[in-house]
Amino acid sequence: MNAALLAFDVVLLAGLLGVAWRCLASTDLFRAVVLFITFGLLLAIAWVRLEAPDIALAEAAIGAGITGALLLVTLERLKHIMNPHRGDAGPSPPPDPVASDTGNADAEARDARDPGAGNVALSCAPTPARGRWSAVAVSGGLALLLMATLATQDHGPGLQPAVAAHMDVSGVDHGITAVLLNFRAWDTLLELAMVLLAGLGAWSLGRHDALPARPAPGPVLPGAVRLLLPVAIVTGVYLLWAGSHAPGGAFQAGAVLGAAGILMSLARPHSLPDPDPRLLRIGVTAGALLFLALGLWGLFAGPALLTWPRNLAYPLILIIETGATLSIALTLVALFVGGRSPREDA
Amino acid sequence: MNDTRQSSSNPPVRRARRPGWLRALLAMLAAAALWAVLAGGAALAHPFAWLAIALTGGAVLALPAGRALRLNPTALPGLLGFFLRTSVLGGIDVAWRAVHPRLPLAPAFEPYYVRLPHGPPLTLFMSMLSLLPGTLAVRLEGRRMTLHVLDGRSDNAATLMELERRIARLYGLDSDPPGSAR
Amino acid sequence: MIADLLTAVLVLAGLVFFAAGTLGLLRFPDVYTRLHALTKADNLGLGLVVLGLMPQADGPAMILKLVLIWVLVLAAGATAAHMVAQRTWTHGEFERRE
Amino acid sequence: MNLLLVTAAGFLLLTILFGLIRVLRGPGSGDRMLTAQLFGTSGVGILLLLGFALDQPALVDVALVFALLAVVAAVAFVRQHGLPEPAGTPMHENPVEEDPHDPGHNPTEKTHDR
Repeated sequence: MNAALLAFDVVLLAGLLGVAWRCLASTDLFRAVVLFITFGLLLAIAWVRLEAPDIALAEAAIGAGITGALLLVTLERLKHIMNPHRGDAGPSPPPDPVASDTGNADAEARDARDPGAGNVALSCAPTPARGRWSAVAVSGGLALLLMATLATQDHGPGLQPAVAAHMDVSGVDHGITAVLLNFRAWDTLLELAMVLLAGLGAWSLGRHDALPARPAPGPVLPGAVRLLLPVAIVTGVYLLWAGSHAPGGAFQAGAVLGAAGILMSLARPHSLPDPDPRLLRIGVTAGALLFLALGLWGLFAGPALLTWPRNLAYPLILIIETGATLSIALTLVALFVGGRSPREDA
Repeated sequence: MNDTRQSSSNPPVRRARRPGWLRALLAMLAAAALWAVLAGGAALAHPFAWLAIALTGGAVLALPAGRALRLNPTALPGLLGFFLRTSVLGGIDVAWRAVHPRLPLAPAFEPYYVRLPHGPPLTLFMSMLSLLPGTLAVRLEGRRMTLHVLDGRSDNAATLMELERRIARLYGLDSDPPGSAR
Repeated sequence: MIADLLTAVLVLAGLVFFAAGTLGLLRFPDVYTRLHALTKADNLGLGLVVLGLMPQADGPAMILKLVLIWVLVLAAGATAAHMVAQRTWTHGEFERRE
Repeated sequence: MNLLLVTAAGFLLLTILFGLIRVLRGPGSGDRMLTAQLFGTSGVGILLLLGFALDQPALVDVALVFALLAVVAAVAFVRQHGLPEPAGTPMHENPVEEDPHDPGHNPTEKTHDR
């Protein structure tokens, strides 16, 4: 059993390194995107093996649902932007220095087992081949340092006993949610603020242009959306609910709901009206503002900033998580659509 | 190539659209069932269950309305059995062709004229036929569907007509007398 | 015991179809034929794996969840196969290079 | 039993790694996209097998999320290419040959693959 798991881990690690390397070294952007989607899949499995199902859930939703769509549409936009310059023949794409297309899984796996392969690709992907050996030396040194660090680190239990000792005051039954929304609520507030900043950053860059595309004809896609959308909504809320006692929570739920929104905007069953900008702003900021307001209320009425009275902890955490889910989902869809809606400027 | 050119004998039946409240109600019932599967029946009392159910109802209203079709539940087991049987056959068929040293493929494009009306029946048909042995829906233009088949020499249309007949029975669109074998 | 045997047989049968799907992916000559491998062999493989795991599930809710996962994968596979086929039909096999 | 399930998961992982050959070789973007879709199915299988082998029911939720969102990338792929169809698209004439495309159709199309 343990030997089988070890073999699984080794294969997984080799796959991760190999995919990461080919993804970075690929000069064909579409291939790089597909490799990145594959990387996300393998990464989710790696998080499972690291016994972090919460992160695996988030990676599954973001890797499978959002990054793929985001990168593919970005690729299309890049082409659309570069289209006018199509006439002047630009320089041919830089040669792929690390390796030509091996096209051979054995070679792929062999290369990937080389401990520095990922670092090699990272440090010299599009540069001329003459930097290769110094890069190999540097990454080999880094790998040695990393291994030395790992070997000398003591494997203590970390903060797990401390969290377990205080679970009864947290208001929830899942350690990670307790840490995220009670013991270290400050971190989560800053993360929400970061999501908000990302959304605002995209909006500040300009208005979103209509994608130069139209939905695929035929009845299959609308039918699939009809099936998937309700299931995605229930699953998203289920993950939010599960967060209080099992893997799940606001980020995972927000990512699933955001992916559902992206699917909606991609399939576009009928022309969706732009939402009211005022409502959209409220929705995007709801998570961070609600969190901050309740935290401030804790400062004046409760023990301290961003702490909850013990008997109110559960409902307060639920309220904050609901707001955060809404904000994360809306921000992800807004990032996908890119730019503020035309009605904002009107 | 099979002769699948048939006149579309029964034109699509235009039916009234289902009122919004009924669609939302049905979707909410389905959402409640799904919630019970995911979270357990006891969790239906949690406010988040109501939130999920309400959101689903709202989302279904945002989707365009389909035509109201009466389901005929007695046809469901037959369709499911047929589907499972043929999809197992389809998997075995593809697996056999993939491992065969000489790759026995004769890929071809074939036209097929669909008789099912647009809406859920056609969607179901097009999704299911991609899972049947040797057929893949490529494109639909009006009634004319382009199929890709793995083996142009075999009688693909017969399976499709059988599937079409069963789906038509599921939605109560059957014009054939019951029991008539095609 | 019988449940374990059933699980072993069904999961192994599922693996055969996954392997055949990958083999088809590598050996079949064009996109359309490879799409057949995607929609049929792998979905059947996953169906058998799901079926094999059912005896190990601890309750009807888990069994229904497994069935739901399989149905979702079937729907995703059929939809994706149709859309890739349609896009290849209308726009050619290769990425436009600009 | 669990040994068998873990081995099965490892086998599925190996099929993914072999399938990567198709992503690297292409030749068409459709090939790459369908391979990614295939990986999603195998990934769901791996997660389910691991979930039962390691007795972590939460992994079934991860598999559910994967299954649910597997189609999004493919939809984005079609949307990406959902540009107005180029002239000369074979629409109504039905070539029975293996290659449905007019050879002269959009001659700038070249694979970027090397």
